[in-house]
Amino acid sequence: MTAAQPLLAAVDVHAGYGQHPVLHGVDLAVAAGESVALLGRNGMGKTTTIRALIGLTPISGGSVQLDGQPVTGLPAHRIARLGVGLVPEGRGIFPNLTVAEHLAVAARSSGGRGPAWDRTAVLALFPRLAERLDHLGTQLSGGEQQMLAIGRALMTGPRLLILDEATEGLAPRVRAEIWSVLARIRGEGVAILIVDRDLPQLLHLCDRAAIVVKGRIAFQGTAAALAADRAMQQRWLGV
Amino acid sequence: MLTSFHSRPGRRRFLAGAAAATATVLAPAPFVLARPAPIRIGVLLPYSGTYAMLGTAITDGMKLSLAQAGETLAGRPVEYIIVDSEASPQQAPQNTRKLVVRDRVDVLVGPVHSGVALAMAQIVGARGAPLMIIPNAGADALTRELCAPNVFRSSFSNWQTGYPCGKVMADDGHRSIVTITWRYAAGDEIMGAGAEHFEALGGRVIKHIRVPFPDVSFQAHLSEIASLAPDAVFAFFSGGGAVQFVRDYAAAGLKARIPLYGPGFLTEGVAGAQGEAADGIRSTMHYVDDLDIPVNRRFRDAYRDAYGREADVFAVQGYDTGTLIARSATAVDGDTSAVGDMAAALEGIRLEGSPRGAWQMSPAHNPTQTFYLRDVVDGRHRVLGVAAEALADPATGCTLA
Amino acid sequence: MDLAGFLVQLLNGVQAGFLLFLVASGLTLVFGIIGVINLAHGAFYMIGAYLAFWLTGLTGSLLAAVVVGVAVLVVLGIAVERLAIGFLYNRDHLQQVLLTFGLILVLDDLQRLIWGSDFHSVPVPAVLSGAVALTQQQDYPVYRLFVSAVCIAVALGLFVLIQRTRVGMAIRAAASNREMAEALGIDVGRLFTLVFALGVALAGFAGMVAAPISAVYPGMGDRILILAFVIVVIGGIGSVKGAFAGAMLVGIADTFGRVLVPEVASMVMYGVMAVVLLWRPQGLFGRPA
Amino acid sequence: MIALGSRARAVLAACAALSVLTAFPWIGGEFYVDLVVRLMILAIFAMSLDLLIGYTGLVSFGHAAFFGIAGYTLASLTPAAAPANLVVVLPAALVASALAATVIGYLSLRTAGVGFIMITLAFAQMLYYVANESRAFGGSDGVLILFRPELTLQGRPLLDLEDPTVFYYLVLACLAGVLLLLRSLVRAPFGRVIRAIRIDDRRTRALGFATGRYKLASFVIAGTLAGLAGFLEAAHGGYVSPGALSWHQSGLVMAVVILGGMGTLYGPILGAFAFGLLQDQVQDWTEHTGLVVGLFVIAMVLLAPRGLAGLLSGVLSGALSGAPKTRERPAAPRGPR
Repeated sequence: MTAAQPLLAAVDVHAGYGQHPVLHGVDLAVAAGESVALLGRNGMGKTTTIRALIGLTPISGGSVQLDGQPVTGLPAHRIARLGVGLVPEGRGIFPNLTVAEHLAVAARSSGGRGPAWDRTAVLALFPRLAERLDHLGTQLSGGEQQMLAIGRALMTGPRLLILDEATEGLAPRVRAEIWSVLARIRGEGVAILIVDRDLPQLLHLCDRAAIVVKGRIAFQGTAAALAADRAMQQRWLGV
Repeated sequence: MLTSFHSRPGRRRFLAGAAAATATVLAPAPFVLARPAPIRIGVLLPYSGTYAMLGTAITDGMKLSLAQAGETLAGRPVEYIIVDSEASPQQAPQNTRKLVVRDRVDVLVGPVHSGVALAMAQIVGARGAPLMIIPNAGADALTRELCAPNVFRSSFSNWQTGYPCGKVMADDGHRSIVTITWRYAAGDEIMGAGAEHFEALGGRVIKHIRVPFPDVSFQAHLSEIASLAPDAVFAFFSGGGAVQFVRDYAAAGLKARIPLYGPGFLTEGVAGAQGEAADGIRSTMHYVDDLDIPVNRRFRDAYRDAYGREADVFAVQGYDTGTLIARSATAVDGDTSAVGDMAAALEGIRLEGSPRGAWQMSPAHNPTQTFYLRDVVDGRHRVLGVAAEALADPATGCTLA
Repeated sequence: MDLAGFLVQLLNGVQAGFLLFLVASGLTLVFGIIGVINLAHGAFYMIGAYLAFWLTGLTGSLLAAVVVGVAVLVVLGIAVERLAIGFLYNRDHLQQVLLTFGLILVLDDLQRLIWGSDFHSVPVPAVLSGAVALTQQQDYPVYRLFVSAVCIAVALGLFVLIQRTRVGMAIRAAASNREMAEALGIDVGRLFTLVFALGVALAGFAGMVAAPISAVYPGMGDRILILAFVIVVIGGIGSVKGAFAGAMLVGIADTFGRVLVPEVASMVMYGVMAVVLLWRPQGLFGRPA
Repeated sequence: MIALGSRARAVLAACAALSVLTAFPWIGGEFYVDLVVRLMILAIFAMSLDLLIGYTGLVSFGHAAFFGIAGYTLASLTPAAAPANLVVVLPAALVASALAATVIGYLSLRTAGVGFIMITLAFAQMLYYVANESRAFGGSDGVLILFRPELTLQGRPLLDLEDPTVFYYLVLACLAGVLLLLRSLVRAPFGRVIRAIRIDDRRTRALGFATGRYKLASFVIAGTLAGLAGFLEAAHGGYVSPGALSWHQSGLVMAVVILGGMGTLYGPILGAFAFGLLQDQVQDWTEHTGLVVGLFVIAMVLLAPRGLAGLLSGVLSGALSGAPKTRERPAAPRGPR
């Protein structure tokens, strides 16, 4: 579809929780530097797809490759170290770590694979965090937490940044800021896989889009094609 | 430690014995060497937990005695059925029944712990069988209120171990003492006997300090003793508590200022672990390692040869227990069903061959024995003299006498 | 009680508190960070004391014994975590309680197999064997003061490790949100093994340091385990700071309880714990659940 | 179909077990009858704790307190030279346990989770020290109960508990009674509420149930039944010591419940018999009981997380392929949140 060897390639991925299968064969590819929107109604398997890709939910069938290397079944921390950064649903801020510690604990040399982000670069991206370096995670506002979650993920030096509902519950002004930052990150050559409710913004940011329906990918194509197809949006996204 | 378990029979050996007995009955008589059924000795002693060392020494002493008797009693081989009492009173009734009811032992030996002993003696006393010999537990009641025709003790009563020490302290010129022990029956009985004797001789007890049993943090109490500044301290702890108390006492600088007295258990078996801190502590005891009499020297050599360890007072109590078993079984010519006759053979018996020196069984079934005054030099006990000759427990409340 | 007597007993209480903290800190770390209720903590304390006894006999030096002993305990801790505890992180706390209960039985028996049932003691190193005069009647053993110093050093070391190092940050991160830490590339499995081994080593280290001022005997870990639990709960589960406060409170309350109300002395610390829990169910330094 | 089949098999197994227990005094021999009495008492004790742990979700680490209190009540009400009257001492023991459970439960239930585990432990330890250090209660040596209580009505003896067979059937009747009582209890609306509390206390409260009262009721019932077990044990052994109140005892019964299978009533019974028999057997062939029993416990935790009941229900439903599925529960919150 895209490049000869995508950065991330999931083929026929099955996964679920306990005895409840959620994914029934997800195929998904993200090329280096590309940004992809992952869409779908609630409960269709977006978050599970993300968790399966990064190794947090065990995969019961199919395979995942990073750079052509199989990573299926690898523990999450190994996959993370191969250059995948996560901004999870709910932000996952550590209440007992300060802002500075969040950045420090995530920092690792990316081995030259992804763009190198250091504390200075991240704080330049989010000047507000620079004023809050000694605050604990619990002392931050929602927007600041979201910025920290993104900044923290960048500190791992990712080639692929995965964001799950990164603008949810935020004030419009903060949202706008996040979207603009995401655009800048994209500009640095980081691939992005993003789940969000804001379809116009997504279609604006992303090259391509994929729609998850009942644990399968029902559509995968360019953002422009999805933007043009009102009927499909209506059918699978309810917009 | 493991050596003592090499001959641990358990149920398998018991079954083997039973099989042999059956074979004797079934096989055509002329072709079989008569192998009489073994005399079963049920042993309920601790082999794990705090008192494990005592249980092992008692068992070894008893086995040595019976081995010297030729491993047979009136022609019947000896078989041990050993149960670990874990020194846990809770299991005592169950374990006792196991030996008495299921295994039908001919003689019951045990235990170390007084609480266990009270439970055992009650069961065995009420049944009137089998013959029971207590090789250690010192609870006064065992040979007082709870005394029973078929229950004997080969060790001591708590009262006996404390009483002579009162006189020793008075004789040494002390006018005031502080007593310290665990808050439990043995502590009360031993300290009570010694303190009463001391007061009767004109001394004054400034304070009775009681430490929660079996707690071993003494520092606060040592500071208290230092402020009270008595002439002497009368202390009873045993095992790990004794090790730590004596060492802490010395480390707090009290040893040089206030002499320490106690029943023998304060240093017995633990003087090595106590090291220099034990030097000079005076105690009264019914046995001393270095007791210079021929029976003791022979006993200690034999024990060392058999087990590769030095004997201690518990080994002696075990040894005397073995002797009592042998005497009672021989007296009934191996017919251990005659419990009354076995007991009668032990009434007033005098054990000339005891390593602790000759002693006599009192009417209440407790040894009437000599208590020695000793101190510790370089980790060894030294006999200083006799603290009380032929001391008998008052046996208050015993209906046997 | 006169002032001198009071101050001496206060010193006793604080000194006891320091040693208790050493034991409790390992328990609270394991408890708070990897969520494991380790009933075998006291058994590891006992193993430490026996190692001190055994290795001091072999090497003639308590210092050497502690160095080798800590290494042995770390290996033991890693083994136990890898072979057993590690499988239980996602299970009910009760399963951990039961498993570590089984571990107590096994360790107690192993101790008996290896070292027998004798009481032992470890000599106080010659350099530390003296006493300093406090009052005319009172001396204070130098080794007890030394133990306090060691405990303070360990407390500071733990504080630096947890609060100031990158490993400490990773530990705190993993403790509050394991999956997120994993997603940041932190090998939480290995970190938890490390924390468990650290807890075991701390318990054993406490046993080693305490060995010269306490006899070494079977079952010595039982009482210390319950004490450590009381301290951890008073201080707030998972809080090292809380463990310190709890240990001091228990050490001092216990010491004065013995002298002032000897009849109920052993209940004093449980009373303190009950009062603290009823007033602040989460403990002194715990965060409300 | 399969469900019905397994149900029938379960009923069959229960009937078989009951008939073996009923006939046992004729086939068992004096010693084993004695042993089974002890196992049945342990089973009653374990079932009572299961009501707390398995059904209400309250992990009490001080359950031995009520077990011991009943024993001490019997000891102090038994005259020195004659048996006590069962009609008096049994209710007295149960009331003493119930009262203690009310007070301890009321105070302890102000905490939750690990705090609850520890505060129940604290109360039990306090009682342990009362018994351990008071001369009136025999201190660490414990108290002897020289006579088992007897059931007399207007001076006429009805039941002679000194007779091992009579005592056996009394204990068996208590076991069956407790089983039926708890079974109807957990199936009644009360049972549904406490199970809801176990899953989510806050939501149950939001539904309008005074969960505090339900928890206290459950705690008192469990404490009273533990008292029944403690009473029987003391009467059986003729002896009660601080050990009956100790944390070892609380730990042991907790191990029995978990080993047997929490949240099932027959699990604790299985656990009691398995644990007790194992201990008894191992004691016969090695002095290293702890090593064997400990390894068994560890293996059970790792391999059979739902306990013996889980294994057995696997057998009964014929689903032996693969290990029984672990009941997934969300990992408990750890660390400060």
